[in-house]
Amino acid sequence: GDVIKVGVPLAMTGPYTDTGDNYWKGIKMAIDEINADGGLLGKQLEPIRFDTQEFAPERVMQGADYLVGQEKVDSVHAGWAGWGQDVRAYGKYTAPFFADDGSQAAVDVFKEDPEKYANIFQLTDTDINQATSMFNVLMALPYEYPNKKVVIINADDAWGTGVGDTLETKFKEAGWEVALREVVPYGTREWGPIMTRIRRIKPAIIHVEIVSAPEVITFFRQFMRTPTDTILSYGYSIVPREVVETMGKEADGLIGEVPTAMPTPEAPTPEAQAWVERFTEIWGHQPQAGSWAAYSGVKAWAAAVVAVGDEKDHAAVNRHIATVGYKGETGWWKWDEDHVMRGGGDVPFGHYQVQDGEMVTIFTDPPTRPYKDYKFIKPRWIK
Amino acid sequence: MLRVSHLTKKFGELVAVNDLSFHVAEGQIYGIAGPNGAGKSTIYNLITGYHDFEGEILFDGTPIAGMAPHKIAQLGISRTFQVPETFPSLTAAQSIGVGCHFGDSEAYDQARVDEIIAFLDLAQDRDCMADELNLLGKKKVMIGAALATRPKILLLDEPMAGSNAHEIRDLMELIKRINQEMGVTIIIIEHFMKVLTELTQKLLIIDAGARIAEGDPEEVIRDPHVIECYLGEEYADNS
Amino acid sequence: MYIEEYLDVFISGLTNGSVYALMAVGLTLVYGVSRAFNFAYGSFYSLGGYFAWVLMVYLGLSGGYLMVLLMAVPFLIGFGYVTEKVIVAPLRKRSDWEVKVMMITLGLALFLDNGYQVLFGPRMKSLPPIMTGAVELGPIYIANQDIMIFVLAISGILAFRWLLNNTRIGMAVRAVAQNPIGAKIVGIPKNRIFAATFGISTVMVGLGGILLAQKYFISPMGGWDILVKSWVITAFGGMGSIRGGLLAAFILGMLEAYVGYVFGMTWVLFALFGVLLATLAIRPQGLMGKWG
Amino acid sequence: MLTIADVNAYYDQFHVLHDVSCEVHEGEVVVMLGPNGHGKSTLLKAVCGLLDRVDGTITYKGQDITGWSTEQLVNQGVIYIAENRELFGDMTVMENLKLGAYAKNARKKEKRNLARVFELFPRLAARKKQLAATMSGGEARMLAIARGLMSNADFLCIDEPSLGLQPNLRTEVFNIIKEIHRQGKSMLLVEQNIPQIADLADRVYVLEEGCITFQGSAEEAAADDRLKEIFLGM
Amino acid sequence: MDWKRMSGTMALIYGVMALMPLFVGGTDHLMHILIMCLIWAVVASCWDLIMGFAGIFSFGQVAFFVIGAYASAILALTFGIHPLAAMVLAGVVAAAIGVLVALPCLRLKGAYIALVTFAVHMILEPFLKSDMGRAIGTGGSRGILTIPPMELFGITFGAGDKVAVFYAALVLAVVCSVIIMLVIRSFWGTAFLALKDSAGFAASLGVSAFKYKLAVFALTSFLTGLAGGFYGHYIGMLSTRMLGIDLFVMLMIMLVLGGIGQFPGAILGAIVTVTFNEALAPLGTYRPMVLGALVVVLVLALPDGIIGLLRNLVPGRGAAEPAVAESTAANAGGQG
Ligand SMILES: Nc1ncnc2c1ncn2[C@@H]1O[C@H](COP(=O)(O)OP(=O)(O)OP(=O)(O)O)[C@@H](O)[C@H]1O
Ligand SMILES: Nc1ncnc2c1ncn2[C@@H]1O[C@H](COP(=O)(O)OP(=O)(O)OP(=O)(O)O)[C@@H](O)[C@H]1O
Ligand SMILES: [Mg+2]
Ligand SMILES: [Mg+2]
Repeated sequence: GDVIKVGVPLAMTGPYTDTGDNYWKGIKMAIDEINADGGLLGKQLEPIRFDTQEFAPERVMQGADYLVGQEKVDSVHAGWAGWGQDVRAYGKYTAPFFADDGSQAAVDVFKEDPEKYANIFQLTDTDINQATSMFNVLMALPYEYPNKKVVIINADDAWGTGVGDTLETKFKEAGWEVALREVVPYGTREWGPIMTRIRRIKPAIIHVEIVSAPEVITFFRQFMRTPTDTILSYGYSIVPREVVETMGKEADGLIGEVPTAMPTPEAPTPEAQAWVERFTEIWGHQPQAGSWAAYSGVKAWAAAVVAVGDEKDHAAVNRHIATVGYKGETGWWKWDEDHVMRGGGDVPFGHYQVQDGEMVTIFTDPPTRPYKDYKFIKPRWIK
Repeated sequence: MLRVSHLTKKFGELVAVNDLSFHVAEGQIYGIAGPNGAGKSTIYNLITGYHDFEGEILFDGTPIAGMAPHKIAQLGISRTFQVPETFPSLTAAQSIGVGCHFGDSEAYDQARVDEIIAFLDLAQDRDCMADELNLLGKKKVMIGAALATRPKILLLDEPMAGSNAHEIRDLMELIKRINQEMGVTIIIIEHFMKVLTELTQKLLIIDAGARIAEGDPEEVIRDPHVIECYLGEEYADNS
Repeated sequence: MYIEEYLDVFISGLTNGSVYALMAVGLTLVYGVSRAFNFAYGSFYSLGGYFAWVLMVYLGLSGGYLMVLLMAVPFLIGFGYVTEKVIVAPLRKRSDWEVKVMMITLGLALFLDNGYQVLFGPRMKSLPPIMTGAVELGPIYIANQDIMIFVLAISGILAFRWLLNNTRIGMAVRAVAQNPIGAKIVGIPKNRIFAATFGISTVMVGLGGILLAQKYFISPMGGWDILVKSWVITAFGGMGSIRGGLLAAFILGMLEAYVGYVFGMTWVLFALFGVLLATLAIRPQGLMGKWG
Repeated sequence: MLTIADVNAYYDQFHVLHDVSCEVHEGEVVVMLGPNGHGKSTLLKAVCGLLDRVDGTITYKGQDITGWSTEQLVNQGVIYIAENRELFGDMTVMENLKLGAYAKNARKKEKRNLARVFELFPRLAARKKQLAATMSGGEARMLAIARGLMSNADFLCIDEPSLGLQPNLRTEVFNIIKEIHRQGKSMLLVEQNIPQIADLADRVYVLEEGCITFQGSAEEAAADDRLKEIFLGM
Repeated sequence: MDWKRMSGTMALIYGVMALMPLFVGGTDHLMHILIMCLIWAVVASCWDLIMGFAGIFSFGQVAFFVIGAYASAILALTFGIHPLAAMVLAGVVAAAIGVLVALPCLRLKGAYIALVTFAVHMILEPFLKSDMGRAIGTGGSRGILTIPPMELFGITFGAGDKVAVFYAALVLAVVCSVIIMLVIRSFWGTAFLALKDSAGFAASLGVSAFKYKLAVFALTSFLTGLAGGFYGHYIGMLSTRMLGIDLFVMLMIMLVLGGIGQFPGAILGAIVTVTFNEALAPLGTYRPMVLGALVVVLVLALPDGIIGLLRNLVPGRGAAEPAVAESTAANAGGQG
């Protein structure tokens, strides 16, 4: 036919709806752009959505069977997709599949059989590498730590534990004392007991890795009741938009990280800047974590299809993406032999600090270097 | 058959049964009467294991203290309740069936159920939902279920209440037949003296949980103390 | 270890406790009294929150919290009352109404929660602080907010308990719960009482939603957490026993605080249910329950 | 006072009462006799608005009360004392009695009535704090009657008041009924065995298989051999 | 519902199911849905047995399902046991845990049982994720991503060959349903009803509440665990995300639609619910909302579920529920 079907399995209901939206906005934008200038190989792209709900195994599998098996889509663009479950589900098929849940679990599944999983591509680096990057930046901050004690608090999910474990080892290697490591369930609101211990420890760094606004906001507010001289590092937990939206200037000083990030407020290149403006114009707000990655996924696939000249030749398309990569707004996207978009090069991890109520890129990594002339500001609570 | 000695039950400060002793012989119909709240039903609840108690209860020589109700039932002690109990989601026949199963699936035999239904002539309501029966029906089903457990002794709690003279006569017939044809020892609680005097071989009158008289019914109900605290003058006259 | 730390943890225990108490009152009422398990309880909690949010943030109404509460009470009562009349009452005639009520309220919860999602979007909403500042006694720090919640929870529950035990209405409510027919016979307007009960409980949990917005915020699915916690507390305290509920709330609050402090947060849930089981093993009717 | 005309009553599909007509005049005690399960209680339930389906007309003090809710009737001064008591098991004797006076017109007189029923049933006075569920059969019956009296209604439908009462109390209860009667209240009684029917009832109906098969004065009833044999036996 | 009609209805349902592959055998996606229908049918029927018939408010069914799934997967993976054996063992494990849970429940009443059983559900996720969980091979918060499919007579019952899996599932469902039906038919069924109606009276007739509650807990958790194991080997991966509220609610809805305590109803409920849910998929974000509304309407419209509806259409003893009559009235004086 004269349309190319594109599968979009995202959480449209339930607790993951918000991230689902972020990815959808990026994907939709890319598809509309491609269709606007004549489509792909002269064919219009037709997105077909599937609600992954809470990523229960059978749901993930059903997504694959529905989109690729039944609807015969020629590429699948997901965001958070199943932390490895997705690799198995979509690996059965050949259509290129882009996921963004940056989990080592997914990569491990891939490694079992790179041939079979040749169609799987990760848009972000793994929890391990992201955590490493967070550590590097913390160490690179222009700030004299009063002591070498760190407190690590993470949620009890795959992402949280992944980051937590990595940081723990990193800090220990660097001769730091991990004075407290707490794994907390979602829904924690009363931090009193932990605060009590923190106030005794007086750590130089607290890292919180719970990707859920209520938890991190209550944590921050209760910390601020009687703050210690501590750098608060929120890692990826800074991402939920509510954090800055709810707290505004109150959140000034928090630092965090975003993978495959489009640095803000000023993008690295004019094209990137233009993209940010386009996005903001369409959706009425700044792009969020994931939007750009998902967008680029679609574009990367489209480029490959054009190069191959046949969207049905999945093998060739996959090979092209894997070997050639794609030139995006900030420069080249290169997937490594594990089909992971490793952080670095033209698409580094972005490290932010909340300044004046907005997230500001202060570092990119690797290599660890300050971003443009944005400066790290010593948090107001540190004497 | 059933020997109760120094039975005592306290609910808080209230002494419901007070150092009570009595003995029911095999094949007997034994009557218990006494003012409201004297402790009659409580005695049943103790014998059938619904409450713990002080004192001793021997059934065929085995002490039943501390046994669960269903265990006691399986010993061969069966009872009816003062306020008719039913299984609203079962039919009359099924309800009797429950007793017939006697706690294990093997024991069931349809023949016995039919026999009991015939015995109580419940044929017409055998497939009625139990709680849609009238009072008499409910009582009969309850007795039927109790009989289905093949009891050695059957405790009846005010079976006559709410029946008219005519029905009372039928019920008395029924009880006699249960006692004679089925050879079941019976204890009966009643407030109708005529019933007790006609039916029972031995009558126990209690008040405030303690015995005030026991012996041959005819004499017992002439006992001034009994008349004074229980029967009342008028009743004594017109009975 | 350090005495003041234990004090500090004690304070968080109290805070937990009062928050839980505030959550659970409403459930103790409907479930403990009218014996209808309301799965939509959590959704009513969110309802209160969103109502306040619409007034204060979306419409930017001035007049602050007092104003909001004044408008919320009638709204919530009405909502609860009508809900009962329309979807719960018709089921009451059935012998298996308890299960049916569970089911229908579950459907309602599904409807409301996803309704919020569609209407207000998936992101959590927050309300301006009711009060700021804190009381500081040496090392001990107590936020005024928490004090307020504490006071409101306790007074609310006690008032409510007094109402149930000492007023004619209260007695009527219990009577209806225990024996609907008996209630009819003595002339209690059974249906109205049931609906009213539902209404009152809706108000309670709804207001809870507003007061707790500072800690628990308002999000489409946020209600479930509340439902489960309240349920644990109600059962633990003993159905129908307000005093038990109150006690349970604080015991669990303390437990959470101290277990979290000594062993770490991951153990809280295990400890919580451990204690629950132990209690039920000894007292099947809950701490102070009158019936099951 | 109360007129029941061609009443038919059903439980679901099950047709219990067939064109029953009877009446109770101002200040009368009418006794409804009949074998078990022939619809006596059903008739009372029908009058007191406790059945889902009742056809025919019931008029009370001249107004048509068919299909009225029980609570309306209670407020009109019609009270039902149930065969199976319908007490509030988890409440104390005191609370049960207090609730008996729930009806508006009873609230004022609550204190006085309380004193009165306690004097009628000293056992209850002794057990104010006991839970109704734990009362003995007879005690529960007393409580049910007492609760009914608390409503100080002027028309009482009493279903088997003497059920499960000890002999001397049974006579006692009948005296109470006479006493209430003397205060000019009217009553529709269902009873199974009333030796002293003659000096209790003004008139007697017999309900068999859902139909009225006899009606007449107490004397006539007492004179009728068949009735004597079946109902007034002992 | 009488024996003939019960088995008849079941035969009809499964008969129709058995024919489905002829029409949709080609499309994996639809076959997958059918398979899930069957698996949920088992779980729902078990839930119906324990809740609808035994009158025990167990909220632990999903938990037992997940326990079964994990147990079977772990047994097959770490001990290399044949998946079929692993499944059965998983059932046993689930049953054992079921009994453990039942023990404290036996003295409890409705709401408390619900609480204790739901506690299992709530504890399970943190446990599976915890180090203890990792130790026994749950893969922590990652889950288990490589579960071997079941192989029998040279056929691989994995995600690859859906038709094969379908018929395997059908067998499982039929077997479980028959077991459940026999239980309901047997004296057990009567005993459950009796205990539910009046425990005191039942006890006086020699019926032991303890025995039957324990038994029903063991049986339902066994079957549920079995189904869980099947699920694991079919999907080939597991994660704690099955414990989300999603599945729990879905199962509840299956029961409502099918009709509680209306046995074959649960099966029908499962099938209808899953299909409904898929049919509503195009609604995207609005789906759960509409689903919720549907549940409300349906509970009001057909309180006895689909089965009840059918029964009222088909002549015969109507499903007329006795109104809350004297039965619920706290008939004062218990045994007084
Ligand atoms: N569970 C209980 N708690 C407190 N008191 C109780 C309990 N059960 C019974 N009682 C009291 O114990 C006394 C004896 O009760 P019981 O039911 O044995 O009386 P009874 O002889 O059967 O009277 P009736 O002829 O009226 O049935 C009564 O005063 C009753 O109130
Ligand atoms: N809830 C009910 N559902 C269906 N049928 C019922 C119900 N209650 C009573 N019945 C039936 O209605 C008929 C009349 O019952 P009712 O209780 O009025 O008899 P009664 O004359 O009061 O007998 P009793 O002397 O036992 O009180 C009986 O055959 C009974 O089976
Ligand atoms: Mg008694
Ligand atoms: Mg009657």
